[in-house]
Amino acid sequence: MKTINDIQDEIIADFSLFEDDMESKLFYLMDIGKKLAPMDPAHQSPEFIIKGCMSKVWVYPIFNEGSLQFEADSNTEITKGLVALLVKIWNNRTPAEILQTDLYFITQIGMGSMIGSQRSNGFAGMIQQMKIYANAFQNHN
Amino acid sequence: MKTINDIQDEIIADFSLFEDDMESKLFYLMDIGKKLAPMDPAHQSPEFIIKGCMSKVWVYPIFNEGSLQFEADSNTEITKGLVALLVKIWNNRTPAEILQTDLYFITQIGMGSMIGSQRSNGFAGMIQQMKIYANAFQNHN
Amino acid sequence: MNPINSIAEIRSLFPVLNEQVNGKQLVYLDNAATTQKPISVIDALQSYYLHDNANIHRSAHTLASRATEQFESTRELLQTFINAKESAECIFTKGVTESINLVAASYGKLVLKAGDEVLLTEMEHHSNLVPWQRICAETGAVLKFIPIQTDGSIDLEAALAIINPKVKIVSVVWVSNALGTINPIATIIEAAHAIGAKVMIDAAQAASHFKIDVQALDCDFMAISSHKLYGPTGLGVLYGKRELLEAMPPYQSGGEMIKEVFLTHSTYNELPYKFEAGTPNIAAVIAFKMALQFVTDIGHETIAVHEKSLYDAFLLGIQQSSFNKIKLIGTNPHKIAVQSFEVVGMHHFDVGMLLDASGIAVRTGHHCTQPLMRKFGIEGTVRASFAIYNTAQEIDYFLAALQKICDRIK
Amino acid sequence: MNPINSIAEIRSLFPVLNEQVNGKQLVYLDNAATTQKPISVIDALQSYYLHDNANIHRSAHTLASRATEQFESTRELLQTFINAKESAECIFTKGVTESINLVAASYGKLVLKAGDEVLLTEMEHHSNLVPWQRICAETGAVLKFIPIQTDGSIDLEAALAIINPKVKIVSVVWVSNALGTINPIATIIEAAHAIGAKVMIDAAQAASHFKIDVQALDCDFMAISSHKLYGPTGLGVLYGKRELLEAMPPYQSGGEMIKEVFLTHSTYNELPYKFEAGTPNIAAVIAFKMALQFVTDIGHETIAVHEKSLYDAFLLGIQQSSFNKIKLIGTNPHKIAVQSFEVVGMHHFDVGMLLDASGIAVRTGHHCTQPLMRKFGIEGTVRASFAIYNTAQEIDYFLAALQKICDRIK
Ligand SMILES: Cc1ncc(COP(=O)(O)O)c(C=O)c1O
Ligand SMILES: Cc1ncc(COP(=O)(O)O)c(C=O)c1O
Repeated sequence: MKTINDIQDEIIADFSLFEDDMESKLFYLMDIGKKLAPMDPAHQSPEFIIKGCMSKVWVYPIFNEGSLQFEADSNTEITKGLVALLVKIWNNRTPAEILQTDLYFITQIGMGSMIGSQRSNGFAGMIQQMKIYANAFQNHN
Repeated sequence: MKTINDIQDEIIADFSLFEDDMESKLFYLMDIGKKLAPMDPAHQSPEFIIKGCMSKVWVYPIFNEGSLQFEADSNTEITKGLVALLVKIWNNRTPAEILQTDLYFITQIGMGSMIGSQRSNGFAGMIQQMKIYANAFQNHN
Repeated sequence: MNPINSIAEIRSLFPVLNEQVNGKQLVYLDNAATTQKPISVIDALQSYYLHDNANIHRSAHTLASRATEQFESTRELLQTFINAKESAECIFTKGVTESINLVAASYGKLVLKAGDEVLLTEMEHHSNLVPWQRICAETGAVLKFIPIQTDGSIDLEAALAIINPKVKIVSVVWVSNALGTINPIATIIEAAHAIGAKVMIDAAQAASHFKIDVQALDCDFMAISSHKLYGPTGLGVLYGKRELLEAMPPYQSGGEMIKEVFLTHSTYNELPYKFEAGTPNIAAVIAFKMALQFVTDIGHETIAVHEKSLYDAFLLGIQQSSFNKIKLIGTNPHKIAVQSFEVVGMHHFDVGMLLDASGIAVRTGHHCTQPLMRKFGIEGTVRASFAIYNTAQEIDYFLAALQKICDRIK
Repeated sequence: MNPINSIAEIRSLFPVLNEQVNGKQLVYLDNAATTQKPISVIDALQSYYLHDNANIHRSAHTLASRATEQFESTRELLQTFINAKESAECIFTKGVTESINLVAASYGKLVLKAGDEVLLTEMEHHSNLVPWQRICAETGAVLKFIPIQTDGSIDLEAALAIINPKVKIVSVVWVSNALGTINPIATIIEAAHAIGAKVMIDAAQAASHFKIDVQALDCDFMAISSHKLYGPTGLGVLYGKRELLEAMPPYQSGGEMIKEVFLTHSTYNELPYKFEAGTPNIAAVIAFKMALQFVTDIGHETIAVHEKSLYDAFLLGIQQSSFNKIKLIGTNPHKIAVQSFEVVGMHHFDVGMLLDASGIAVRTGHHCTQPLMRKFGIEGTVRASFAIYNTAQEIDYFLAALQKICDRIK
């Protein structure tokens, strides 16, 4: 199985094709979002909405045999692409792995600049919330 | 009898001795104020206070045989010097003369810059009020 | 100052327009949120701090005098700019929001009694809605709304029908920030005055687009924000008729707004100071003069003509058949150069970010008009708003970027 | 940033200090009215308008993101600067005056009932007096005052005696702007908390002179003005404990402070936005960060040591026998580098103008503390207030100018 950093590196490689073309990157992100596995509508409830994000983003954690899976969705396509990347990186990882991750891909794919404070708070909010879940399940064990 | 402009020119000449020495000019103004004829205390009442001046300045008009005289006082010495100059220029003048005066001495003695907005509003207030009196007595005739 | 002749010349006064955004030349179409500032405004701010900075009023030293004189001279120019009877009717506030809060809290509390009515429109900015909700809740007065029609214009007939003697205050936006619609405020003011109500005009969006004449309009209050009128942030204006301002209790209290203070009670200063408690935004007030001067130098007619030409070009472009995915919100033709729209099949946030990727700055969201959005059955829009420094080329570039986005949708 | 080593180096950061006034080099001793601004603050203002100007929050385009990030990063630094628990406890206002008005109107109205007491001191600035007079008049609460002694210090024994369970709010100036006295606020806060009262601290004069730690002090509210802390005009801070701010109703209402708005009612945003209605003073907030950075870089200890040396030199000079015409107002030694005085035999306005003729800027008048002046049986004073960029030579020059004035008196 690929490591977390393998996947980050793959993402970085994929995005590097677009060089500095932000528009293409966003279109690509939207495509990634479209491929995200659908969320169980029952899980799309207010308590699973990420706070501090202008778009609506839901993240629902499933803990199974020591590792985590995430269902996610968003009402906007770019944000859905972003959360899809996090799901791709963190699905089927242990809480410990998730908590230790250095998410270097974000700045490397040039999203640090594009996704300014409101959005990046949203992005930061997604990351934070997913780590909170990881932490909860780790302590639960 | 000297004309209004004769007196303005005298004042300008007096002040020119100080060149740009603002401090000396102010001390001189204070001396001028000290020589102002005392005001009848009965005239030093709230309705004769000039509005818009940080210091308290009283101006009391006396109309006698077609010309005006002013009693004046202030609680601060520099302002008293300023009003004393106006009294010097306008005492024993007809309302018409007062109303027609171009007070060019003010900027010529370098007081335009020194006496900024609050004070100059005060100075402007004195001039305006003395002209209002002149106008009233002119129309009264 | 010389009249300013060409748009290129005007653009050269706005250094920010040379910014690069995501590797693209900035195209700033978010002017209804805040306008950019001409260099004369920026220079005036700088010059104030480099040479004249001092606290104003009640001080005798030279820097304080210089600052006070410049500060008050903005008020004089403002008087001319809106044609107030006297400069003391122009009160400096933080912005339109504070100006409206001031009137709602001070005048509203003075006159409103249970059962009285306050009349707004359904297209008000939250700043001209929430303060009235709160004062109505406090006083027992009732909020009523002039309905709007599907094209985003006021239903004037309904407006005139709803104006009745119970109405004490009418507060209406002159130009809708979300839709661009210009409201028939002269008619409303006249009808309101006929039944004895007072009228407040929210001129946040109007002030940069056309000439204001408060005496001709005969409005009782008007609110303006400097930052939407080419001036600095943190500054607004409340115009009010003297007799009303004099009757009103102070809003905030503290330094500057008092005459005499005793431990147990105080008496208040004259206008405009009675409503200007505390150290004001001195630098912004001084620099705002240059913004008023900028608009005056260009002239409202020139501004109107140029902005209309931009808007017409945009509308023409967007109405072409290849743009069938764009749905305009606010189609009444009596409007300023502002257009809200939806891209059918894509969330407005996504549209905004894609445009930003091309260097184009637009606003997305509810534009602080949630009830209006609800009326249109939407959550938000993309809003493009044009200013004097925008160009026909920018419109073309904007249209091309929109085209590309629309083409992406399945 | 490098630590700043010498006063000469610090002076070089303040271009205004090179101004000529009446043909003389400016000597700026009116720092308690407003401080001058370091070039980093002026540059930050300029840079914002040249590169980043946009309305903040709720917008997705790059300029808006840049502006929002800078805006919020000031709040973060502010949190550190005053050691708040979280940045959301730091609310941006127009200044100390607005901060106090906010607390009086919102918290005051929430808790005060007829017969309750609000406790101030006799040395409050009008901004920390008139708002309480008004809310007491509205609610039926009673204003009480901690008396001060002839040396300009609080009578702490009387203070502790007057603090009783009827007191709901204590609002005290940390450092008197008219006298320079530093008040024993820690003791007062403790005593007030012991009987369940909440304490607001007016830190207008304190913030530029010593380190603030709101958690150590355990005050409930604190007010600061940017313009007295080397920052831009038109900006202030209200610190408040979260649980209090959450319980309080909003003050002003409009854009930004809402969560959901319906025509008939609204729900409010979370902290700090709930108290920040309307477009804030974006440029000033962003530049204020540089002011906080400036003070942090120099360090409060360095500031205190230097200002004390200036003050001591002034006091030593003025106490010489040839200055027997000078009467100091506020002689308690526990004070910052501020001195009020009278020149016996000359009105303070005249003294101020004569000093200005020598290029020296001081404040004259009642310093917005009329009740305090009345207590001293005077109408006003001359006030010299020193800052980090003042020098020993300036003190000498100031003393010489005062000497000359005293010599003139018969
Ligand atoms: C002690 C004190 N409190 C309050 C204020 C009012 O501050 P601002 O005018 O900045 O609102 C001042 C400033 O004059 C002050 O010195
Ligand atoms: C129509 C309208 N009213 C009020 C406001 C509020 O103005 P400010 O945020 O400057 O107080 C705005 C600005 O967004 C507006 O467009």
